[in-house]
Amino acid sequence: MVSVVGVAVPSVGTIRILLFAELRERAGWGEHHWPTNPGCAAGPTPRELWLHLQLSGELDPQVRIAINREFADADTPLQPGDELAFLPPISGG
Amino acid sequence: MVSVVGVAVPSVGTIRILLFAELRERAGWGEHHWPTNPGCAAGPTPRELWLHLQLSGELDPQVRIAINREFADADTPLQPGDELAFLPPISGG
Amino acid sequence: MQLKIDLHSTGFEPLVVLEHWQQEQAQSGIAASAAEAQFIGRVRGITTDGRALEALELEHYPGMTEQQLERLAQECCNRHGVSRCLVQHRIGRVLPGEAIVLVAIGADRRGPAQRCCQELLEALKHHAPFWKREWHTDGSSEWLSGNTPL
Amino acid sequence: MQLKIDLHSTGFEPLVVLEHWQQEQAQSGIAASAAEAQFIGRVRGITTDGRALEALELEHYPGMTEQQLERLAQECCNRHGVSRCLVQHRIGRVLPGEAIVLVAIGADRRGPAQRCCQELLEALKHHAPFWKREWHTDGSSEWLSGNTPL
Repeated sequence: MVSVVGVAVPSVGTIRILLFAELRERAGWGEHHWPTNPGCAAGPTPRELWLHLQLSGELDPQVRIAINREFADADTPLQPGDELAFLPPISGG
Repeated sequence: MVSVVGVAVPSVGTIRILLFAELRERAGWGEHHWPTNPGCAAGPTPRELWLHLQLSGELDPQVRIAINREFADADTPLQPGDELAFLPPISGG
Repeated sequence: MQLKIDLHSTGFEPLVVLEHWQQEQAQSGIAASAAEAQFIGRVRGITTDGRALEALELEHYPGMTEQQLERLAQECCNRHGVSRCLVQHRIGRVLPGEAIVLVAIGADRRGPAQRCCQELLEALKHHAPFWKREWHTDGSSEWLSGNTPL
Repeated sequence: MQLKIDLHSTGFEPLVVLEHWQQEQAQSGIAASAAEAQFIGRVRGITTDGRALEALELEHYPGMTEQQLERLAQECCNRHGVSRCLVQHRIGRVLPGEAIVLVAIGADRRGPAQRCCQELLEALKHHAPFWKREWHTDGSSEWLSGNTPL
């Protein structure tokens, strides 16, 4: 697990993980690169990564998932090079 | 029945009658003063005046009535000094 | 409740009127509304039967129209608990593209502002005495017997 | 469909933006819409728990926020068959009274314009990644966990 500060360096061998707003402040980081296992057919899911990253117990159903900047299901297997974001409840407008 | 052109001269002894838009153009006049009968307790109703003025058969239910610039029922007895208006279907905004 | 209603016998620019209205309020020390819903209606370039429109004529009932607009606005604003209301309406001859009506509602919440703006527009379209006449390019004209569909 | 979406990292004046938008269209020979519905949202002077607000901070997800706004706008405008759509949204530190959001919809009929304006506002409030943090006068702050009630 590599913590990257500042501009992200896309890497085909890793999954870029982003946290926003309250989630970022609680975790103390905004971006991580998670190394993927080249031998593994199916990558980890956002729900699994949430636990691996010890972000706070089970994945809160209020937290939405974006994969490559599209809303996605928390159980979608991730691919190397994917950008995963955990989004706390939205409050725009 | 006195036809008045231009600025209206309010008169306590008469009912001022106004027509608008299509009704005015069909009738060929926009304003009349209808003399009231001092001996009569109850004045004429808008529905009765519509017939007296030969405005076109029975009072069309699409025509709305205003008495003293308030919407009113076609069967309200009018008083001397009242301003009565026959309003064709409204199309504002 | 801040209420401003005007009939314009010549063209008005909705955004300019809105800006003056907001400036007046700012100068009176009234904070801008958290939610403002606005509607601008303009004259279409074609008549209801699809021909080119030369102009629209808007007749009203002097005295009653103003009184009705004020009553409809008061009722609607009270019902929705909004704080500010601006209604501007053209009368006379209006050209294609020109504004006929502007309704702006300021409130503390978006729901009341939007609902009030919508309902007041319908109310004045149906209950404020205005009549539209379409003038065609050949000099003929026709009174409209109602509003365009919602 | 004419669509214009911008994120502003500094203050914007909704009426000025609207005027420029309309001028751009006029210069492109596009006739003004017969019906235009607009909504302006501004920062309240008090926090959700009733204290004085120093500022509101608006965080977003660069790339996804713009993409989502465009998708939500396209979907909503297609569904209602409207012809023009303007969405302006603040990011960064926003002061009480400043505009956060402007949605303007131009259409041929008032119904679609109003409904589209209302629905797009709700859509972006719930599905475009923005997060608000309230800053209090004592320097403390709090992330909001949702929107103000409708």
